[in-house]
Amino acid sequence: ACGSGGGDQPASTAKAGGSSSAGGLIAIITPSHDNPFFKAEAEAAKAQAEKLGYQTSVASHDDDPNKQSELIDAAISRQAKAIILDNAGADASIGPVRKAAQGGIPVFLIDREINATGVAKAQIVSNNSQGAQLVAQSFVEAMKSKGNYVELVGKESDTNASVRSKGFADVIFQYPDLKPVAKESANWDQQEAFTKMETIIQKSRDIQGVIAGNDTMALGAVAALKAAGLLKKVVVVGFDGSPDAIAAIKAGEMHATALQPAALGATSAVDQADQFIKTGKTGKDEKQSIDCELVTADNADEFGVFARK
Amino acid sequence: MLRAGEVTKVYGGTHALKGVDFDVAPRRVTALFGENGAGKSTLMKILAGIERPTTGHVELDGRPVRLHSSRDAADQGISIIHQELSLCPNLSIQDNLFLAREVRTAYGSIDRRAQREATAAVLRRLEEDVDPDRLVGDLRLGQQQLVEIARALLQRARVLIMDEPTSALTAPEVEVLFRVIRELTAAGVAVVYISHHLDEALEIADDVVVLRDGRLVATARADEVDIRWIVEQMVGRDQDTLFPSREPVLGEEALAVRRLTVADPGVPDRLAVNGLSLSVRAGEIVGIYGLMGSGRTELLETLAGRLRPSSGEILLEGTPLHEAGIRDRIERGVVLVPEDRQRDGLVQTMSVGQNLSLAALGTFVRGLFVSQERERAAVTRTIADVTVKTSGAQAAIGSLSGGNQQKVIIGKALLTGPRVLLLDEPSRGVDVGAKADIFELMAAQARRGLAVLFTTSDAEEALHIPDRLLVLARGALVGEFRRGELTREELMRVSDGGTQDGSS
Amino acid sequence: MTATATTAAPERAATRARRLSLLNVAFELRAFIALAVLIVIFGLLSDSFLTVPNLITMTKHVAINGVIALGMLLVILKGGIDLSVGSIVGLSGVVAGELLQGLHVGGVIAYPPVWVVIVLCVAVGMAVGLINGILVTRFNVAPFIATLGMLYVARGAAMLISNGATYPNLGGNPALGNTGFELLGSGRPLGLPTSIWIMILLAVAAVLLLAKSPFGRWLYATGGNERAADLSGVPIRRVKTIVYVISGACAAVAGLIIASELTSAAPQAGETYELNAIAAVVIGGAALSGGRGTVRGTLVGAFVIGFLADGLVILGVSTFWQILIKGAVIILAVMLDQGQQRFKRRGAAAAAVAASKKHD
Amino acid sequence: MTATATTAAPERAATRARRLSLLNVAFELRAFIALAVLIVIFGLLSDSFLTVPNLITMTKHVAINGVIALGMLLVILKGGIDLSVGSIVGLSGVVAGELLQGLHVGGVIAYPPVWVVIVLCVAVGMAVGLINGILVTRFNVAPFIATLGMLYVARGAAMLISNGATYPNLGGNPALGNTGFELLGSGRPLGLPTSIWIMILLAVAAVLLLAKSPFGRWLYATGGNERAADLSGVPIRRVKTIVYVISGACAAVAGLIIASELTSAAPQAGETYELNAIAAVVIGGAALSGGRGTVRGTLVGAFVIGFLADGLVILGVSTFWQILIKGAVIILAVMLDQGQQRFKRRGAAAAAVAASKKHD
Ligand SMILES: Nc1ncnc2c1ncn2[C@@H]1O[C@H](COP(=O)(O)OP(=O)(O)OP(=O)(O)O)[C@@H](O)[C@H]1O
Ligand SMILES: Nc1ncnc2c1ncn2[C@@H]1O[C@H](COP(=O)(O)OP(=O)(O)OP(=O)(O)O)[C@@H](O)[C@H]1O
Ligand SMILES: [Mg+2]
Ligand SMILES: [Mg+2]
Repeated sequence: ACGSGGGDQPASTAKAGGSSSAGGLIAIITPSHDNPFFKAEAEAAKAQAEKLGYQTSVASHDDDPNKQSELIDAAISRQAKAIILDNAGADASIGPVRKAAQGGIPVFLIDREINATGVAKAQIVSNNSQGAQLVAQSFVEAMKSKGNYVELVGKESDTNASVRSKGFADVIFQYPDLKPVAKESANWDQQEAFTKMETIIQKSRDIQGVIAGNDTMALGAVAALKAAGLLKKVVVVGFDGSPDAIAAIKAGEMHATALQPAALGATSAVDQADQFIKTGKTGKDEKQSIDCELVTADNADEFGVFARK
Repeated sequence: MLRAGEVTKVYGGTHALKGVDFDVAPRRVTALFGENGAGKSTLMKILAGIERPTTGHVELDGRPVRLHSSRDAADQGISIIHQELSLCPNLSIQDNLFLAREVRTAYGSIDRRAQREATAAVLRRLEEDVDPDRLVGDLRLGQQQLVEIARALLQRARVLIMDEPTSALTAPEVEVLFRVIRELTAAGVAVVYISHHLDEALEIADDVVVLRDGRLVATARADEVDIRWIVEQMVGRDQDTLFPSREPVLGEEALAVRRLTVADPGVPDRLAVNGLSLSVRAGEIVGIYGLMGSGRTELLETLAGRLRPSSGEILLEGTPLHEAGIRDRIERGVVLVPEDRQRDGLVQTMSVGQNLSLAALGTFVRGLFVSQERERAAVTRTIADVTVKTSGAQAAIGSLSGGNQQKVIIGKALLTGPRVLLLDEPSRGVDVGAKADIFELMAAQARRGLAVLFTTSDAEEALHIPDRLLVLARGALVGEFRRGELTREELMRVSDGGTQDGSS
Repeated sequence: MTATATTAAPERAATRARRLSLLNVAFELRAFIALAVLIVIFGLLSDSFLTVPNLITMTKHVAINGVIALGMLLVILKGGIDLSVGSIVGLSGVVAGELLQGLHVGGVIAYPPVWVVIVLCVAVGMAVGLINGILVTRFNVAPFIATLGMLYVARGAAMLISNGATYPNLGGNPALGNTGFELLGSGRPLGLPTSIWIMILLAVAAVLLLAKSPFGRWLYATGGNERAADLSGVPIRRVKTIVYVISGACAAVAGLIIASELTSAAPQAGETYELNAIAAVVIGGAALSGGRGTVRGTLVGAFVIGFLADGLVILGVSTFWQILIKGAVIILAVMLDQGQQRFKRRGAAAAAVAASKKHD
Repeated sequence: MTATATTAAPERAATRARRLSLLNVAFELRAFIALAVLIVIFGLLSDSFLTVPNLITMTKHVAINGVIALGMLLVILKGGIDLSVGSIVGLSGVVAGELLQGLHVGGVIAYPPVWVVIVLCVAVGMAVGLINGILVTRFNVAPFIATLGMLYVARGAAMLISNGATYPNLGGNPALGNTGFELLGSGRPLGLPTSIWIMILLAVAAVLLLAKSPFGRWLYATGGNERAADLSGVPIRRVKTIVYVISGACAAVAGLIIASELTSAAPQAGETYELNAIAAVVIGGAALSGGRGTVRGTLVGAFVIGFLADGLVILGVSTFWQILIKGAVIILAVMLDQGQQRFKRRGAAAAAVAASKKHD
């Protein structure tokens, strides 16, 4: 089907699995296992796949597109029935996903989309933009539409970092009295967010809010604000809905976060993969977005690990 | 043909050459004599383009030349055999011989066959039958030195400088080299020959030049001079004053070695020390004479605890020492002044005082820390005792002359309060004054009841300094003599490996 | 002396020698053996490991590290180290991305053809290598520090050029005449992926360079005894500079392969690749002190690391164990190397003593 | 000889010597000067830089790298390198997290008090260091490789223990008697953050160790000339092992500080910290070849790196430029160092020639 001679694998054996009712391998590839979100996602997918009678293999690509590509190669080699993938870059992942498709293995993307359609069988992503706007709206309300705020951005080479940042901006932009004092990248990292926040506090203590691209960075900022004695006066919001963040919200240290239903997306992806393996169709559109939910002190009790209880 | 005019060379604070005029004539062997540090190698390095003179110039065929590198000099027909081996141990013989002058095929790759043939030919000429593809690192020292010589021969130079080419060679190998040198001079090559074996150098020389303290002090035709004259010119005084006479007062046996066998750490399938027994009494100075590679260094290093013996016993005042490490032995009173000052003796990054106190540091400790006063007192006392010429304990060790560096190392050993003092070639590379000081120090220590065991490559020293002389060949004891029992000629014969009883 | 012993007691000494040399060969081949052990274990534990397609795929993965490691080998042979290769991988990809997106030259956009892009990317890698080389040879900066600095500088440059973004769709546009870039990554001349061919090509070139050319001798000489090499007239500064340039070029090629396989280029590509390359070279028996190492060993080292990584994934071993096992394998491989050398020495010494005993 | 010259032509030689030594002092202080330049530039460009609270905060940030760098200094003085410190930082935090969460001992959960936790974490760091030391001294593995291996092994262990998860809420529980952990990070005895005190304390201890104790002298001797030290009875193996153990302990302390500041511990904490620590030591004038380096220099080096990073954040310089500038500063600092040494040598030679001229 392509100039490169049909991908890496003769696809016959992989396709043959379509008629059998169960069994076979589902490869689950996520960015890392040391982040609770990705971990929850991987575990939910694994649990669902095993429930449906598949073998699973779980691996992480550390946001390295080349490693992702190698993992996909490995899945092709092992003639996986499907790949559940949280990818390593909207552009960098198109090639590998196409390669899998050409190898006859359907790919179901979760959490992050890629900048191409018709390659993956499904792209089930939480609506980062919607979630960011949700959080930003709540942030604006808590700030009473005015004051100075700091934005902590994720890894600058990561698409989600820019999508969320843009979502924040779309809302905050409408309130001229909200003034950014600093916008720094903390690479999704707690320690780095802590250090940068401390430095920013030195630049100006007149800060009323912190809006962070993920919960890890938000919690780093919380620690810094706490140490500086500013936490009571500062509204901190994050993104992801990690258990730690929810605990912080309950403790009154954070104001809000957007919960990405990781488990839901992953389970749904496995269900669709099962459907596809059995029938050749997923029965759904390729692009599916799952809305994020706002978590604040009011509803924090209703949420568990990246899902409603 | 090649000429150095008014050449001066300064290294850091040392003045190695002071306005030297030196001529090399074709078809002749010019022997260059001088004490250690007289500037022989420095002069040769300047002629061979390795160093540039601080002032002065070099002329070739009457025209001034600027030699920018050894390569540059080689291209002009000047090649040199270095005093220190300068070979790559990880390359084969042929690779070393043709390094940076590879023979190439039409495709630009190395023409191994041509190189191998040329290598085999030159090795045959030196009567050394080794495979051209063997790694240089696997050869014994003498063979490495032959490789170094072979490399110079291959370059077909017009001027060939040999800086101590025979220090690791056996007598037959030296004969072969002399034959080759005669062939070369017959073919019109100019040869400069440097050696501390004066008789050997005089044998091959046509002209004699003597350097002292960076100055050219004498030139003569070889057939008009004798060794005595050369030594006088070199030393600047009568050599007999070098060796103080002494009457030893002997005590108990301090050190005993029984049937000691040590594998050579560098060349494992060879024994450096082979079933050797000896004993040294308190108050006695025992010398060990031997050719290079006879195993003196390994013997002393084994006694000091750096090398492990394969078998045999070492007893200090009757108690065995086998299991003790270097540290234990120092505490129990056995300490070594190593042969190679730079490599094994000094810590270049530390000051004179810190070097002096290093081995005895434990004795200055008060509580957790080194007591400054105790250390300073001991260091100051030692600097005076061993007569180190230095601006103070804080001076950088590198600022000292070779002889003074050697005294620092001896001082370091003495500070540990030893019972047995081991010195490996204590007089190598130090000037006459320092040499006399060092021998006087050894005698003083012996009078205080220490047992002194030292090695030397210098026959005169071997004959005059020790109360008892042991001669070593190939790791085994081949002779034992009291002072005055032996002549120079006998010593040479014995040390070449012929034992007294004639068996092997 | 051993020779004398052999004639004295020919049968026993000969057996002993044979046994020793057998063990020695086993040690020589330790990297091969490690690789073989890995292949056998993974082959037994998983059916899909020892299939031709999987072996090809794994080799393709090995190729990237292999290419970088070949450059690293030269630097290590010289007695240096190059920490900047990972960043050069990223930088090279970014430059390719930038060029394929078109150059703004005075209002118009020029689309250089793919071969020009490739040449320019390699040139960028060589330029970074040249800076490394100049820092090391002219300014006497320790290789570790010079290349550590360039690790940051090259990564920063990649980030700045790309503004942190990934270049998508490097496939090019037929209308613009700049297609074909993806062939580097996904082409399969004669049934093998291009990247494997590139590795083979570079390995052959490296073997020729090291074994046949004068430069190779100079390099080994410089690493073995720099002073001696200098005195022999080896242009050591040039040799030292060139190895960094070659290392930079190899890293740039690896960056191009990655960008081409993914048909996109990310500025953060190649992070920590320097460690994998160093590990491959060292597992392959090279000494960090210089002068010792072979192309064959380095490739085997790269295969050990690559097959280990892929094999563990196929077995479904958790990422965490993968990290730990990788570290352990690196240490074990080098311990084995040290063990071999000590063993050699001890064996020879024992033989010498035994031989002398017989004489007595 | 210079001394003789001074008496021969006292006035001119003296002026010359004075000028030379002044320049020399300027060079000696190059790290200080680099720091001063940074402070002045940032002070001019931003009002908030040169305020006491900001200086304290920045110093607090410096403290983490400073503590690691002190351990690294010892290893580098010995002529080694420790790449595993970053992973030890992560491992130490994870162990603290695990312990504070309670130990399952036969059905019951034991909550060790904070001091026990701290001691155990440091012990874990020391254990990793001990393995490094044993690999280097007993198995002759090159320090770079041994600690590279342990970089992976320790990181893998941290991941396995924590199962990749972050330990939250390390504040402890008054009911369980294990509170107080956060004081390490957020306490302020006498107005200064605890971490600064820890750095000062460790620095003082390091100065005493290096300048006053026999061990310090042994260490400098081992790094300066290992063979000479060995022959002088220095227990070089012990010295070499101990520096890795101390380095591991320092890294573990840094890990504890980070975990305490964040009151949470992540297994991936500390990645690439080894590079910052090495950079600090080297900027501070230490030689990677061993035997040369000071505590003062290392701290100044840590300050240069820390103030640079924070200053760039305060100025709002983009992350990408931050990376690039950091690399450039590392290279420049070391080039300056080399320049100094060359200059020293040249000065000495010139003085000797001048002196000899006067004599003739
Ligand atoms: N690279 C150098 N740096 C500093 N000083 C040096 C250097 N090379 C030689 N010297 C000094 O110059 C003087 C002359 O040394 P040179 O090597 O020429 O002596 P030599 O006559 O060859 O002695 P030997 O017989 O021991 O070989 C000595 O004092 C030596 O310490
Ligand atoms: N026949 C030989 N075969 C292999 N190696 C040799 C041989 N002779 C000497 N060597 C090497 O030369 C080195 C110097 O020899 P060694 O130290 O044993 O003798 P030495 O009597 O102390 O000589 P010197 O002190 O004059 O160098 C040894 O370490 C050894 O490796
Ligand atoms: Mg000489
Ligand atoms: Mg010797």
